Amino acid sequence: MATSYLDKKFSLWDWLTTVDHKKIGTLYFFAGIFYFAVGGLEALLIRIQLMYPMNDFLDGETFNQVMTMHGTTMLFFAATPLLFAFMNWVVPLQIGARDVAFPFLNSLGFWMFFFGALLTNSSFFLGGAPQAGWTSYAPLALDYKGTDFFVLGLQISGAGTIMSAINFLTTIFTMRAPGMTLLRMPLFTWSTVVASALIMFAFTPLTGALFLLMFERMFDAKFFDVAAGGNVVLYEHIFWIFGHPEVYLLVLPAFGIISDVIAAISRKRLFGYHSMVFATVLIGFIGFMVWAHHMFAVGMGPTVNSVFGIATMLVGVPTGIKVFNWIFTMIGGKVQFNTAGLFAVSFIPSFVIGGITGVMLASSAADFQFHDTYFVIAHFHYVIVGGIVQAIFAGMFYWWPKIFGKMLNETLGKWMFWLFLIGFNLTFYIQHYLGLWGMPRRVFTYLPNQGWDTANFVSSVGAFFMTAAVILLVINVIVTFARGEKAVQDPWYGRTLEWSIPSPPPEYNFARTPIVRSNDPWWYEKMQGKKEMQYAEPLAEIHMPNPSIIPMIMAFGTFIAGYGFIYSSWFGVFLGFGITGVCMFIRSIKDDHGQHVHPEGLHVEKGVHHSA
Amino acid sequence: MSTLDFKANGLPAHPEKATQEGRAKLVGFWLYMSAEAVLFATFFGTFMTFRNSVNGGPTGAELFAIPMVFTATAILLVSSLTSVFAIMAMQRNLASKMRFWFAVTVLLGASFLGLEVYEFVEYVHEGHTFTSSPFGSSFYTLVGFHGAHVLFGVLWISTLLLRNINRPIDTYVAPKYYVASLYWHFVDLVWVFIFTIVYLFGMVG
Amino acid sequence: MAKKHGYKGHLIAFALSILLTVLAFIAVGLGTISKTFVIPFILIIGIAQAIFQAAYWMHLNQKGHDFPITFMLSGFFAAIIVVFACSSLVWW
Amino acid sequence: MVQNSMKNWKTIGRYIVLLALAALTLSGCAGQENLSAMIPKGEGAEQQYDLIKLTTYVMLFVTVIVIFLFIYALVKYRAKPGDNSIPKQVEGNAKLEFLWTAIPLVLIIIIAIPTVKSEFALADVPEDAMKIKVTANQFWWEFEYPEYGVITAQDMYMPVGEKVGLELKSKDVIHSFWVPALGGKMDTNPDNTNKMWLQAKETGVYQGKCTELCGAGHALMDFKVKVVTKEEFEAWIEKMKKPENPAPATAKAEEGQQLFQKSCMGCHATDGTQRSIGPNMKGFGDRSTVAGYLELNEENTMKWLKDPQKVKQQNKMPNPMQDLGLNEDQLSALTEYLLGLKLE
Repeated sequence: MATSYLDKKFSLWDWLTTVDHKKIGTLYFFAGIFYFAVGGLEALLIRIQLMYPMNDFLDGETFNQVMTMHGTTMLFFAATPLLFAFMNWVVPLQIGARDVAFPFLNSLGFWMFFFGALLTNSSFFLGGAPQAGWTSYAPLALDYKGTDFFVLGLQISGAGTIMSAINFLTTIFTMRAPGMTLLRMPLFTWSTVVASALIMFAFTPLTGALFLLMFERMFDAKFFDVAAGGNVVLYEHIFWIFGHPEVYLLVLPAFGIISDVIAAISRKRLFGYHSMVFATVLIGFIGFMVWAHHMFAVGMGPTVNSVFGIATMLVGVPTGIKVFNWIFTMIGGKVQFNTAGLFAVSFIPSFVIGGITGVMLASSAADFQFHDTYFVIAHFHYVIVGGIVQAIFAGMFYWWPKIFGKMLNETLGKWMFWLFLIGFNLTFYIQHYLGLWGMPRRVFTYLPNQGWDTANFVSSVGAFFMTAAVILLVINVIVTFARGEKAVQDPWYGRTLEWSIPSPPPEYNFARTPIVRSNDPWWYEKMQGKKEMQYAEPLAEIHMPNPSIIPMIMAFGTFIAGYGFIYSSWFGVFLGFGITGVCMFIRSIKDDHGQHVHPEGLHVEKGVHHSA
Repeated sequence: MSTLDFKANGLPAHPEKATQEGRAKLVGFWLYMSAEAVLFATFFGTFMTFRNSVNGGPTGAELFAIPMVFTATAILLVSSLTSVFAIMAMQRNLASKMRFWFAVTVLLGASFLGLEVYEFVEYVHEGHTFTSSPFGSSFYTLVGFHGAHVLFGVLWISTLLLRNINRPIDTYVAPKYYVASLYWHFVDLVWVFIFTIVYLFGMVG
Repeated sequence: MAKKHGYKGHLIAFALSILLTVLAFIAVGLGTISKTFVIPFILIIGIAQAIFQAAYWMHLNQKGHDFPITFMLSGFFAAIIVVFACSSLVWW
Repeated sequence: MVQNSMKNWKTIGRYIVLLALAALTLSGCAGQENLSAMIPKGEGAEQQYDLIKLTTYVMLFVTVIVIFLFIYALVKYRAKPGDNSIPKQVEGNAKLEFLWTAIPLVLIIIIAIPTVKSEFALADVPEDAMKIKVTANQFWWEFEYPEYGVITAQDMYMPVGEKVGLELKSKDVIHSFWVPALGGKMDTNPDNTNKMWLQAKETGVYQGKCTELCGAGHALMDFKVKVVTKEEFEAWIEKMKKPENPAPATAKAEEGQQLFQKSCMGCHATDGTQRSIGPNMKGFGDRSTVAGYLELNEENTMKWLKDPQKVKQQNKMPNPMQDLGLNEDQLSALTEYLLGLKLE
């Protein structure tokens, strides 16, 4: 009987040094949920301030800080890590791998994200958070000290994100189980491929843009100094070359989760698998050529606007393919409405609303009215909250039993679902109208008698519903850990490989590497009347990576260096990079051959030279 | 298939790809390079935007001189060739030959850096500094960023050589050498674009 | 195939690299050729040299490099977009 | 799909009724006149509103199909309790998949053509149109009429029915100029001049907003567009051109004038033909607001003068009491003088 990866006694050291993809996924998850709560609190503050006209709950500067950090936190420190949590948890299991390709790098990626997020958020206590919006347009951003925290925090966490993306891609390319061809991979794995590619090619321009901002603020560069011949529109372009794919790299994994969950709850094969894969790749591809639709009002001229407008509309085509494929997966199936199912199903209309307003925004001439108003806020919150967040909740209820071996409470889950659904529609639907009624975005307050009072009040009430829903989720998690129902191996009668192994899985996931004979391999074996997968190898000892504290210390070094830059202390910079450099040096001169584990989990040999 | 598909003293023909870890390392490194290419592109783009925004300072045509740029280019090209020789030696399990060629590569890299430092000092004297104009800022960002890559490559290969000075080539270290040489080629490749876009374009005006 | 990986092959590749470089430098150094011709000329030479080096020195011409090639091309595509955006759209 | 049960049709019927009700309620919610993009009062806004309506209808069509199928799937194919049978596994349907690739393409063409047409029409600023140079500052607006040599702030005057060409630029950070009821918005960048046109169909006072985050005062960076008849406009120009202002009516205002000349002149011109660092004060007494959003009266003017940072955080004006050393009585005199700065 195999022991689970969670069976080891809890110790902090174990979690700090872990290179197990499941544990790193869990670290990502709880860090992500923490920042989700922080970002949610910031959202609540925003909505409280905007509940009444000329409210003085927050002043302009504080509001701008809270608003900036809400966007930054939600996108970089909540949504991204939460999706990374799922990728870490699920992707190796779905492709029949025992770990990711670079476990050390995986850990490093997490700790870089962790310290980057900490650095940016520490600005609240160190003289003010960034306040130029999550876009931090130059030249406005150059006026604020908080921008330094924004730049360095994102630089550090961004480096971690790029590492993780490379790691996932390499894992998927080199570690698939025999028979798991590219066109047999589950949709979530596919979306991980495309999202990782987007990270690689989109986060790098962000790194570049942040460097420009950093040099301008710290070393007096002249990129954005108009008097010296600089150009501020350059930053907008580079930022949105990153910024638009950023949205897709968040929404594609969400699509992946929904595809897997809908197929499972409908007990039916995903309708049009090939066109789904095609659509995923196509969305990623087109996503790179539409960035300027965020800049229709910048004054690029009618030709550029038209080209980018039409290119943007084209995104609607592959997205439409996906929506219809999901619906036709349900049609003819037996749809189970558990909590995961409810979230997955309600994802469809919410996302459709976000999608159609997206096409409306793509109409560049009309966008002169929509741009930078609450209409845009409503649009992207339908995509992000209605789409990504609901997908995250769906994925959470769906995969929780696999990862933690316990079922999340369904009653609490359903309460949460309804509260969230009502709250989110209440908050954001009305904002479409607010935008058309002339309310610009990022305003810390508004005058009475402009016809916006009721709508804003309604919107704020909705925010409280969502808050209640998230509190219920936290309660659910606590209750489940305390006395949750134990999960069986395959609670949803699943289709993909992760359901063919115990819940929670053993440290090495697969005692023997399975052979994949079809799409939905586990379903296929079940339909053949098999109780387990076919195996590609006999039971033998398994090679696993060694845990290491170095990644954490290495990331901590960059954290110190970050403060060094912010406070213009060369000592801090050298100290920080010194720590990182020493870690890199130790890592490169010390041979790490990993360890061998026996599938029974009885016997561990350290430092065995495994090959050659 | 190729003349190198033989086992040299028990080493596989492609020791860098003999293990799963080695293969993963190679794929991962290629991905890293493709991402890095986009980062360089950002700085190239920035430079292209500002290549004529000299803010009253010296222009590229006034600053750049063919002999210096050509020397730098030749050094990097030769160093790329020597690193190819090193990898060929590695694949034939000729450890000392490999070390020799890598050492030559490191020396060439270091002399390139020396030349670059000299060049920057010249420019600063002529009033072309990081803060003098958008042209200056973007020039030093791009070329300096490349220079930092060369420096990192020199340190990386040196560390590899020193760490494994007494160690025969095996499937554990082979991917490390191979990846380091790929990195070196990449740095050389970026330079091809730098001398074209920064220097030659700059001289044309 | 054999030739491509031998010392001789690499020397030829190197000679070609140097030749392309020298050509570009001469085109600029002469100073007599018009700007509209020189700029695309040296750009093409640069790209040719880059492809050449990637193929021979970085072994992209060998088998089993589908993923690297796919991603290098995607990266190149993204890079072109970034450069295009910065160098032309910015001043529109 | 064709064999819909009666029950499903009922559900869908109910949904359509609901939708109609929603549409009815919403048509009553078009927002406030002279501010809402849904009550267009200008040529540009009208074109844009037409586009908004067109895209909404097309998208509503898509939504209705999706929701129809969605509800059908939910109602018909929900698992009955205890039913553990395995449904038929379908791979896909090439025809259907082609259909929902092709139809959106057609819909996109339907939207794209008028979009491009309107896009070019909106960008086409006639050469001979009257020009207004709009300069955005943290957090106020300057309007210059180059043909007349007149400069004013916060209230933009323009004649009704005429196409007016705007040249937009910023002095500091990026702002965005937006008068929802008259036309779309356009950013004001520090490094290039953007062009757009406005053409009002009715006279009136329209609300303008800054729509690009520009600092803590961004929310309050409002302005007014006063659309008047051609005659009124020309009369206004004539008044603005007069170099002299009305003589102070009281001794207090007289004191205010002296204070103004001593402490404020460095930044604020009172001559409508001169540019100044801060807003031009010519005709201040006739404006609708102080600080761009507070109703113009003595109390609010005092409030501003006492602590500008409190009224509009991060604005660039020095504090008259702390930085310029004026006391409350002096501020009161200044207020009286400023409110007397009317056009005559």
